[in-house]
Amino acid sequence: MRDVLPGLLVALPLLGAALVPLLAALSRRTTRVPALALHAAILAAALGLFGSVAAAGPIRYAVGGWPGPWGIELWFDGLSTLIAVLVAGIACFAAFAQTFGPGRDEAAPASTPLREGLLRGALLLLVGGLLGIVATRDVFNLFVFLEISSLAAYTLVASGGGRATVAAFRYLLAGTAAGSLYLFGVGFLYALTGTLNMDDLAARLPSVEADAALTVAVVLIAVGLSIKAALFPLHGWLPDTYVYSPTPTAGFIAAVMAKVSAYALLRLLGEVLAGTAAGAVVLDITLWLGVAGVVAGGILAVAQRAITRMLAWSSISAMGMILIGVGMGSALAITGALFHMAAHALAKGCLFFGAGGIRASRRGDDVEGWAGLGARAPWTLAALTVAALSMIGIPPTAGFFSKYYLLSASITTGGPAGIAAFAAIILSSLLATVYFLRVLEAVWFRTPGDAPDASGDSAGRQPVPVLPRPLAVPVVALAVLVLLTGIFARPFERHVLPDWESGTARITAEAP
Amino acid sequence: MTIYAFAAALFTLGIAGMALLPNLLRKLLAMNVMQVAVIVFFVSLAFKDGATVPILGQGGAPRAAEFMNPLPHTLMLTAIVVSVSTTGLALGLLVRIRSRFRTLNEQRLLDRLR
Amino acid sequence: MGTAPPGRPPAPGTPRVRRLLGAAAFPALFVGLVVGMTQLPEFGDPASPASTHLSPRFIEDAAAETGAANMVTAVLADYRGYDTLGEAAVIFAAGLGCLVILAAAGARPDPPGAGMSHPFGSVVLDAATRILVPVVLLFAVYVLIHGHVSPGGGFQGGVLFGSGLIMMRLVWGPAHEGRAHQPAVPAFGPGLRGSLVLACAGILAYVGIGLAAMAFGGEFLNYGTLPLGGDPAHVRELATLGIEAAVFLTVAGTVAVLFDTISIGMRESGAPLPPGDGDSA
Amino acid sequence: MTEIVSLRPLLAVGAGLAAVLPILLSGRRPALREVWTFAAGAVQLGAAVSMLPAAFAGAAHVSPALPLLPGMPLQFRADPLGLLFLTLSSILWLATSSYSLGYLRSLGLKHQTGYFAAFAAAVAAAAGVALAANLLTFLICYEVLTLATWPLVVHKRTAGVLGSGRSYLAYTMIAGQLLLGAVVWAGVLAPGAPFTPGGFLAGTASDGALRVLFVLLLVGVGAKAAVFPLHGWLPAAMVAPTPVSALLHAVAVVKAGAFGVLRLTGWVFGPDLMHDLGLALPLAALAAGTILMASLRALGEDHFKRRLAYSTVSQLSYIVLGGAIGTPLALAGAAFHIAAHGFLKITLFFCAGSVYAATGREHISELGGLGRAMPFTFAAFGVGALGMAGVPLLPGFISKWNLALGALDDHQVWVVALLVVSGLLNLAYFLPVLRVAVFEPGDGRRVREPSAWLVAPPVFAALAAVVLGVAPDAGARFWFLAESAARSVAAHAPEFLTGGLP
Amino acid sequence: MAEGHLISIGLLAAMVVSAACALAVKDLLAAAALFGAFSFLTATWFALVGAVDVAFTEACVGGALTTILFVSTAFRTGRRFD
Repeated sequence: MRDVLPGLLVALPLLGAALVPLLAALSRRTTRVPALALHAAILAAALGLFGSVAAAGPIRYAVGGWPGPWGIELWFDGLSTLIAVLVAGIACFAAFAQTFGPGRDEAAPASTPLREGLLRGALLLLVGGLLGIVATRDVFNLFVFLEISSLAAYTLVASGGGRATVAAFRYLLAGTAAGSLYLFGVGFLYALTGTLNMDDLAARLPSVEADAALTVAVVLIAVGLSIKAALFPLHGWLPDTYVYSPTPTAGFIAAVMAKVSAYALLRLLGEVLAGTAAGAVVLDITLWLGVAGVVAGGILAVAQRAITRMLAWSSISAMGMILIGVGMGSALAITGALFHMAAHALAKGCLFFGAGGIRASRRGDDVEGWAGLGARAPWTLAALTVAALSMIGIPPTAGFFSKYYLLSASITTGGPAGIAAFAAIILSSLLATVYFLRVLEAVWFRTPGDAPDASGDSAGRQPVPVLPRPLAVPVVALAVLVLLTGIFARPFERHVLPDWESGTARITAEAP
Repeated sequence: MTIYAFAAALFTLGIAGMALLPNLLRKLLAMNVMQVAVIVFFVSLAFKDGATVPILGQGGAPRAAEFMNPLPHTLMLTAIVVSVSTTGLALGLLVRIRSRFRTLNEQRLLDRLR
Repeated sequence: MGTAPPGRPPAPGTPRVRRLLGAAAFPALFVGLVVGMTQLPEFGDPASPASTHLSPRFIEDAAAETGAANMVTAVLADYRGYDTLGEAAVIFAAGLGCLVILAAAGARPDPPGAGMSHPFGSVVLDAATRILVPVVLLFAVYVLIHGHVSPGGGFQGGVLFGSGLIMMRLVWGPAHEGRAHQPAVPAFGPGLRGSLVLACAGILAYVGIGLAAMAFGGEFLNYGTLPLGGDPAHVRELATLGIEAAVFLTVAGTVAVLFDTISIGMRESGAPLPPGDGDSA
Repeated sequence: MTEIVSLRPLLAVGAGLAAVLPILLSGRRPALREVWTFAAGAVQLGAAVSMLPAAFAGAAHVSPALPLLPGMPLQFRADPLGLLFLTLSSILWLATSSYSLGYLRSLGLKHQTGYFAAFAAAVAAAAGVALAANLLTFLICYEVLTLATWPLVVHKRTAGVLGSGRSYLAYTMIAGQLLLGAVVWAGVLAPGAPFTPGGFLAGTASDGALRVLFVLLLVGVGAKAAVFPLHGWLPAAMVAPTPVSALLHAVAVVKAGAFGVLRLTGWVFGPDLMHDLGLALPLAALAAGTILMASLRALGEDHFKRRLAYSTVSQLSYIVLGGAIGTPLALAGAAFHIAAHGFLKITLFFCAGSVYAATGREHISELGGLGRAMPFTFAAFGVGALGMAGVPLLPGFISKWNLALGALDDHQVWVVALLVVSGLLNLAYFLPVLRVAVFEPGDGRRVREPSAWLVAPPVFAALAAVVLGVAPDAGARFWFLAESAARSVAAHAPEFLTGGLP
Repeated sequence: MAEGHLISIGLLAAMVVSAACALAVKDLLAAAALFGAFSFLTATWFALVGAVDVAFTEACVGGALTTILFVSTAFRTGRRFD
């Protein structure tokens, strides 16, 4: 299986992205079964790879049979397979929500089987793009898949109609600028080394003596990827995009989209470019920007009244947290960053599915509208509560453990940067306490006042469920995962860390 | 070097236009200019003095010095496709935005969204 | 949707702030880029890393290894065939996106006479087009097939083919089979649905060739393992033609989709909003 | 100390936790719901009692370690101090549960299912705090405790009550985050160190860094212990139903905080390191200040429960004081005060709750005539009040006596004076309650003792307090546990500190 | 190759000027036309430096397809920039 799974993992989503729209165009019947089957198959491939890498070590895979640096290589270690599992897993939930969920009544009443097929195709394309980024070992190939995922994401965002189209357009401008900056940086690297393969780059860069050119390259690449990763202050596209997207899309992109870019940043800055002087400086800057992002995101989240917007700002804070980990660069910090990616992806996916669904069931998007929901839908709201507690970092949820790792790393890092990171992480928890407990208080301890309530306004109508079942299933499942990830933190860390430790060892060995 | 600087100039022109122009369609034109700048940069990296187009003619075994570097050309074919794809999708979005909000002026659009 | 998501619209940067930002940032960007560029190898330097590290193999061994005289085609379709699959996916994504945003969103085709339906119609143009279009389409196929030995290939051929289709639409306009909730179906060439099918088929063919290579024991897209007979370079040449054709289909289909959706998929902008716009005023 | 790996610590912690879901699910059948509560309480008490013999023999039950973080497992250990706290909380949980039944029913309060579920979770968390074998486990239980008590505090759910709940959370969550930071820091300094009698941080970092760490840890646990100036939430939290206040004060939150301070001084830093860093005296002074300040505030407070709240602030600082002094007898006195204060304070709160349930009166000035109408309740109240003041033959005396002796070992004579003054202040603010109730005339309305559910628990708690005062080493042997805990810390303390231990 | 470079630089300068003009004009059709010119200049430069495939593609895409799409959009959204 080891020699088949890598190919399947990147091929299946693209296959599906064409197959599902084709079926929709030809048969005019619903395409839900093939789409879900494909997502399940992709997840199975990702899990298989994860297990295989855990059991027998990393996998290098030469696409087309051409070994690197001439051909394009894929590289699967604990890090990439973990992110792949995360992407594929949350994609399954998103597909579930998209298939059965409120995508239809939310976006366009005139939804046809063809349109649904197209949207399913776009989701598969998005998954394919993200998995491509995760898998690739080639900096140009990374750009191509970055653009695939971006275009698919613009499509999915814009399918919300109205304001969502504007948000998608702004996202498109930011994303394209990001892509071009990145590509320009890759051009510099290519001019300096003549190669595009990450391993080859890492080997050849230390002997490059053009410091200014290398700095420009590193900065261009870092800025480009930081825009996609919504690193403060390059986060401008994020809030509207998350808020106006249709719920299944919002849940998916809020969970994994920016994180995959952060992963790419980690790969490039932490592994490939870390041997350069500019790389080290940029990593430092990343750390400080991460600190700023954590604080600014948290404060702005407190200032929001709309829940989805609050969640979006909280994402900016969380991305800052991840980049703090990337910036610190120690094995412990990377573990924390990764763990935070996983914890935040699960929790934020859960929250966006939930908040979007509740918004769509006409209860509004502000805290007032959520008053007393706990009594009406205890299970779903309990799940959302678990996710919120994970965002705050209450044990034993996953968010607690990621914060623990990051705090440990910031203490071992020491110095002003370490102290700033430490303080920022603590502060972000406190801010998260403020903005999430406000919601939880309304949910559990307050009774609905004049909040718009669809089920109460006319006696004859069927009561509208707080959260439609197709969204409740992902919400509850993700909350369970948040808890399990927390409790089984240690095996997870043992699993992912070893090959990263060798990676960082190489970095420190090569550092001047 | 001078050649590269033109790529830098085009890139700056494009990205500045994206940020500063008030009309979304013009932003899109600027975006295209920016993308072309990157392509110009890459293609200039492929150029070798005294070499010819990277297509094998008649004759003996090819030597590396005789032909332009084909790799950047290949990459830029892909980049051009990316560029046109993005533009196409963006134009689709613009048509939609225009029909919904009656303007493509950024400031007016934001006013209408408020 | 009954309840618009509350919350503020995107925070606008005031023009003045932006101008100031621009005044400082963009010259800095330009200067930074140029300073970095001074350290790059000279333009045209045959000893630069880019010219000496990887490219010699692509130049010297491509013909023997892949059977393509055009090295760009060799790299594009074979050494970096995975990139090209991504490239096809990108343009496919654009087509998918425009369909989602414009055509399949419940919008109805323009009523006859509105928009760009018959903007250029005239007898001379009609006659010229009748001659020109077949030539363009044939040339597109030539570009596809000849990509091995001359400039061109699936992508360029696809764009030309798509341009031919666009030319027909420009001159003769689309015909409307105005079923409700049905995208416009032009009278000539594949309709919107047909174009979509073309594009999907292209991607499917590409991935299919890659997966077939896996079925015969190779890596994804390793054409050398395909049982097409002959020496490996020849097999690779044939498979390369296959994937060029796949790209051709994708691009031709998508170009038609893009044009159709952007130019005729929507009502004139002055018309009432299409139903189902997912937002309240 | 020999360690016995067993599941009993897990059983003690898990009993309450396991009861949460069944309680929530049997919301429509109150009888079944209460069966769950009592079953969990019995299981917890049984587990606690079953671990006592080992502790008497100088051994400790230890749960298997669940690896959570590098070198930091989730682990529970029933050492003497933890067992003391656990046994106390098990007994008082059962008492409070039966009292809650009567209280909630006589007042007809809503949301009873959520109440009992949160109650079970809070007690489980308190048990976890008691048995935590290392800082990480302690922190986890501590945070769960915070959240589990939130629904209890805001049980009435009016806007004002929710505001008080926010104030409660503000204090405890901020403290919790600082504690998290401090725990992480300690984890970096001494990876994976469990609570060690005599401390484990000596020599791991510079003095300045250790002082900062101490302050962080102290703020983290001190907020729950309501150490001045972090006590602001405690009077505000009096909006909770009375059994909740009783639980908060006698067992769960405040007591867990005081327990945490003791763990911090004895098992994380250790008395000798505290002395070396010059931290002992400032902490003792802080505790002394808290004792006096809270006593004075209690004097001026007419609201019955709030006066009890200030009394708690004052009394728990005895525990902090003992931890700060750090001599064996002082530590033993402080540890014993956990139990002593638990029985006494729960008696007082039960009495206040019974008065409220029977008459709806909340202020001391309204208590006229009730002494005769509710003789059992006020008899129990008298026992509690005198015990708090440190009258001999009641448990408060034992803890204060040993505190004083311990302070003298360290030549801190002022502590004795402080204890005397605060004892007098105790009398000054408790005896007026009795005076009003017994000697002032009532308003003429007829008042009777409430139901037996509300009378039996305070009487039981008062009797238990008397037993504890007369024979501190009987039954669960609280004195023995306190003393052996102190002895284990002292065994690692320098020579000059170990004198005076019998 | 000096004169080759000179031609190259001249073309590049023309590209920059045409791009700037395309971004500066207020009429959409004019902008699209100028953009088309920019694309053809670019394609010519590509051909000059030996990138025939890129030149071909740029001519197809930038000069034809993108310009057509821009013009189509102009018909739907109005000629004048607002």
